[in-house]
Formats: sequence, C-alpha cells, structure tokens
Amino acid sequence: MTDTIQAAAPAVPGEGGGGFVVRLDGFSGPLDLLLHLLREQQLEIADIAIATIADQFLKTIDTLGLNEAADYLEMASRLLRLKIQMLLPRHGDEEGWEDPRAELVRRLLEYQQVKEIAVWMEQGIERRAARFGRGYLPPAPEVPQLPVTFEMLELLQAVERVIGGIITPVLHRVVPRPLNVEAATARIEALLRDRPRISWLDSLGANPTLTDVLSTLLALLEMARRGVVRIVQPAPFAPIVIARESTQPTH
Amino acid sequence: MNPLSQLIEAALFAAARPVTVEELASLDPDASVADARAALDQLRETYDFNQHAVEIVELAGGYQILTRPQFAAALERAQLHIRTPKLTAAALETMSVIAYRQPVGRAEIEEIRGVSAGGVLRTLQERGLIEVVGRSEGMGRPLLYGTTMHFLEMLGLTDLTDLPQAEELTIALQPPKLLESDDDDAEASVPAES
Amino acid sequence: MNPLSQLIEAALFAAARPVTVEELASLDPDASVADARAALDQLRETYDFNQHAVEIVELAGGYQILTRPQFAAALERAQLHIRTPKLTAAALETMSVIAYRQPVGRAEIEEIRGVSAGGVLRTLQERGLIEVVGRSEGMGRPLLYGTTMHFLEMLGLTDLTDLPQAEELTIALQPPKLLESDDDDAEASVPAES
Repeated sequence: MTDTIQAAAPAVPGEGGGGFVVRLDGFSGPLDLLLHLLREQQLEIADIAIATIADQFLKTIDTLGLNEAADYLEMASRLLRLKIQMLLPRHGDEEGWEDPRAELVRRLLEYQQVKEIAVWMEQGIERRAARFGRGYLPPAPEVPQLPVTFEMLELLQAVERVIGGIITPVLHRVVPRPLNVEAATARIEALLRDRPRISWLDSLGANPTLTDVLSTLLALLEMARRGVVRIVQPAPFAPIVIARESTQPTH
Repeated sequence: MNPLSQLIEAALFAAARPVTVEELASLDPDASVADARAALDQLRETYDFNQHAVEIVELAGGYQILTRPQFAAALERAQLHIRTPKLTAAALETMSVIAYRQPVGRAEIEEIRGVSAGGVLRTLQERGLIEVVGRSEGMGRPLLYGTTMHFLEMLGLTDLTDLPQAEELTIALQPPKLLESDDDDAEASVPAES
Repeated sequence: MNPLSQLIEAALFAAARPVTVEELASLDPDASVADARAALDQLRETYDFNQHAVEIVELAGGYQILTRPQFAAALERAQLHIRTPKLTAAALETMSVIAYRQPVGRAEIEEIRGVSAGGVLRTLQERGLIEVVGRSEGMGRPLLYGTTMHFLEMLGLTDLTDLPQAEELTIALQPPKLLESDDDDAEASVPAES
C-alpha cells in the first residue's frame, strides 16, 4: 500500500531550492502530497500530528512552487485552521469532544484507497495492453449503400425536443434601459382614437420587448391616473380592457 | 505452428495495415526474408487445412489476415459492424444540435442533451452526416463537429441557410451569448406575442 | 471446424470488439445460445491445440480474439499497432472514483481527490472511458458520470463486479457517510472494519 504512495510521489528537492519549480503533476493533488509527507515522517494517518504536518505542508508547497495552486492553498488553510483548533483548550470532560482531525483523517483514508484502486487499474490496463485486438479495421461501409431515412420534419421535431431540454441561459448583462413611456402613451392614444376600447395585449403593439411591456404598463397607469382611460377587468381572470374615458377627449 | 509462424500471426492480426514480408522477417532477429516467407506459407496452409474462416491475403504490397469472402453475407446480415439504416431519436437530436451550433464540441452537445454522445457521434460520422471540422482551443483541444454535404443532400437543402431560422422555431437555438439587445430580452422573457 | 465455429470466428474477427454470445448465436437462425457457446469452446480449443498466437478472451460481457500476452514484447518492438497514450495518475484516480461511486457528479469526485477535475473528466470522456449517464436532481442539475464498455475492455474486465471488493483492499471501501464523533478514534485507527 505504502509503496504505491512512494511510486506516485516525486523526490522532494533539497532545502533552500529557491526558484526551483517542480512539475505540478508530480503530485496528483494536496491529499497526495499530504500522504507523501506522512510517509516521510513515518506517521500513521490516524495519529496525524497536525502542527508538524501543517508546517511541513506549507514548507513543501513553497519549495515546490505549488503555493499558487488553489487546491494546495485551500488545503494549507484547512491545515492551519486545524492546527489552531488543536491548540484550543478542551473545556469540560472528554465526552462530546470532537476530534477536529476526524474529517481530514477520513478523507486521507478514503483517498489512500482511491490510490490503491488506481494502481490496481493501472496494472489491469498494462496486462490488457499486452494483448492486441485485431489492428486493421476495414473502412466504414460506404454511406450511399445504406440510404438513410429521415426527413426535415423529423429533424425539426428533434430540434424541438432538444430545445425543450435546454436550460435557459443564465448569462445576463444588466444594461440600463430608459423606458419609453411617451411612445407607449402615444400608441395607446392612437389606438383609442379608432376604437372605444382595446385589450391589454392590443396596447402592447406587435412583438413587444420587455421594455415595451413595462413602458406600456407605466403609460396605462399614468393615463388612468389622469382620467384619460379606464382600466377594467369584467370578471376575475378575464382579459383586462382599456376603455376610453367617455367624458374626456382623447387629446 | 512453429514460433516464427506464431509471431507472424500475432503481427498480422495486430497490425493496423498490411505488413511486408521484410517487416515480418524483422520480428525475429535470426529470421531471413526467406524464413518469413516460408513461415507465412505455413500459416496460410494452417488456415486452409483447418478450414479457418480467415485467410492470408496479399494486399497493397503486404499481407493481411481477412475473413473469407463466403462469410461476407452472413456478417452483413448479423450487422456486427454495419448499423441499421434508420436514424434513432438520439442521432437526430445530436444532429440537430450540430446543425445549428456548428462547429461544436462533444462536451457542449452532451451538455445540451444531458446524455453521452460518443456512440451517436461515431454513428453519424460513419454515416457521413457529420465530420470533424477542427479542434477547439479549449482544455484538451476537443474535436469540433459540423455537418457534411451529404447531410444537406439527405435533407434536400442547398446550404445551411435553408435550415429553419431561429424565429421560425419556438425558442431560438442560438449560440450561448450575453443577452444585450432588446430583442434578446424579448425572446428570453416574453414567451410569445400570444 | 464446424460451420458455426467458422461463422463465429469470422464474426469475432470482423467485429474487432467484444461480441456477446447472443449476438454470436444470431449469426445462424438455427443456432441456440447453447450451440453458440459450444462452437465458441471448440474454436477456443482449436486455437489452443494448434498453438495459435491468438486466443479467445472473455471481456466486457462478450468475447474477443486477442493476441496472447507472450507476443507483447515482439509486437511492441515492431510498432505495427496503434498506440494508446498512458493515463496519468490523476486520470487513474478519477476513473477509480467514478468506477466505484457511479453515477457520480464532478463535485463529489473533486471532494474525494481534493483537486479540480474538469480537464481530467474531459480527457477520460474523449478517450471513451467514462460517459455522462444522467443529471443529478441537485442544485444546477450537475452531470453524472459513469464508466463505459470501453473502460471494461481497457482493463480486461468482464463487468463491474470484477473490480476489487471492499475486503480485498487494504482499507475498507466505505459508502459516503459522516463519521460519528464517538467512533472517530476507532474508525481512524482500525483500518479495516469489514
């Protein structure tokens, strides 16, 4: 088991190697480095001496030039937090005291197991790679001999299915957009000149944008306030009707 | 079989191309070209004598192991390597994504459809409906796919602009981008002009 | 060789991938699965008895003709085959997590390995070793990954149950759970509980 750790870990360069930068892929992550350090210190994972290992970790990532990699930095801060937690006095009895190292120990054991399986897989791949399948594969059968049957309608139905599954794009840029209440007011007035009443949808005009909808809403509220129009809903949930206020001239 | 015949069988089987008799001889440092030729003949006789379904064929200046022609019909029927002509729903959906988003990588196709696309992409490629048109600059430089001339022929289209346009579809199948103009907003937030 | 063995040899040779015994049986409308299995055994014996350089191997739920391992060195030297690049430690570890935890999302893989997994996941996907098998119900509906048939083929496994079981590992394979605080010491210092 421990051999596998050694195999994956490169030699840590000597002390004071300023400017020495090791390939980032030397260790496959901060947990890998941590396991390597534990092995070097001949420490059991369960008895992990946080203070020592935290210092070692910081020193090593500094030496290896890993201290700019976010994953390593995150582990470094985690170790420092643990180091402080271990220094805090335990008040009261031991009952109910939760060892702050437990989570890290669990992760290290789990990760060690992952490494063991990875080695097993590598060996399996090597064994399998010693056997060769048939190398030459005839070119794929020519397409014309197999007339594919699909029609535009099918493709369009497929497009609709795909679209149905698309999650609405979440990228939005917030742009200040002046509402054009004047234009909306003018449009509603023009409509009401021809007809005594119009529907809410009529008042929006063709192909309304979100801005148009808001502008129209504000225009209607303003016109109602001025008594130019009357906004009625004949029944609950019925379409909203905008009527010319008969006593008032439209202009 | 003698050891050189075995080595030659392994090499012909594993080789991705026809192998010359000189290459076969070089498999064993002690073997001459004449030795290789003799061993090759022995292998051929073994295949013939024991009525194997494969034989040794001289091809393109080299040798290859191929199935005998009399099995071609049975293999075609079994469709072990030939696929069924009807395109599946998965294939159609993948093709529709590629048609509208090309050039597009596998990851994006899978992101949109929510399922793995490897098998479908291979099928579509084998059917000549899509092709690799380049590589993305992204991590791992993934392959980018686009539709082929054959795709246009199948649909009776002159070119890609003949595909139904964004506004003819319920929601535009457009490349992801920042929503900026009023029109985009309308598409995203107002369902329809009712 | 009997006709069904011949047909099976032709099919295994042509397919160049693992073929199930059911597929082999379907080659001959009069053959049962038991017939196919018997014919397959006869073919295997022919290869063994006549000392062919190839043999029949059970793989990924099917059967495939492969060269025997003792020819690996000579074939590697001759470089006639198509090489596949080796996997990195990161790729192997990621594949291990996916193999045991599938279907599994990226966040869980990163949590276990302690590093971001985006690039490695794409590589494994492009090499056909893992695939997207669905979406989680969680926040953002993240993609879930699983291993492919090609993964089994590449490792020489028949199916996923061939993976080492908990008791074969130095450390017991535990389902994801939180340690009870009382049991911390016990679990941490006693490596195997099963």
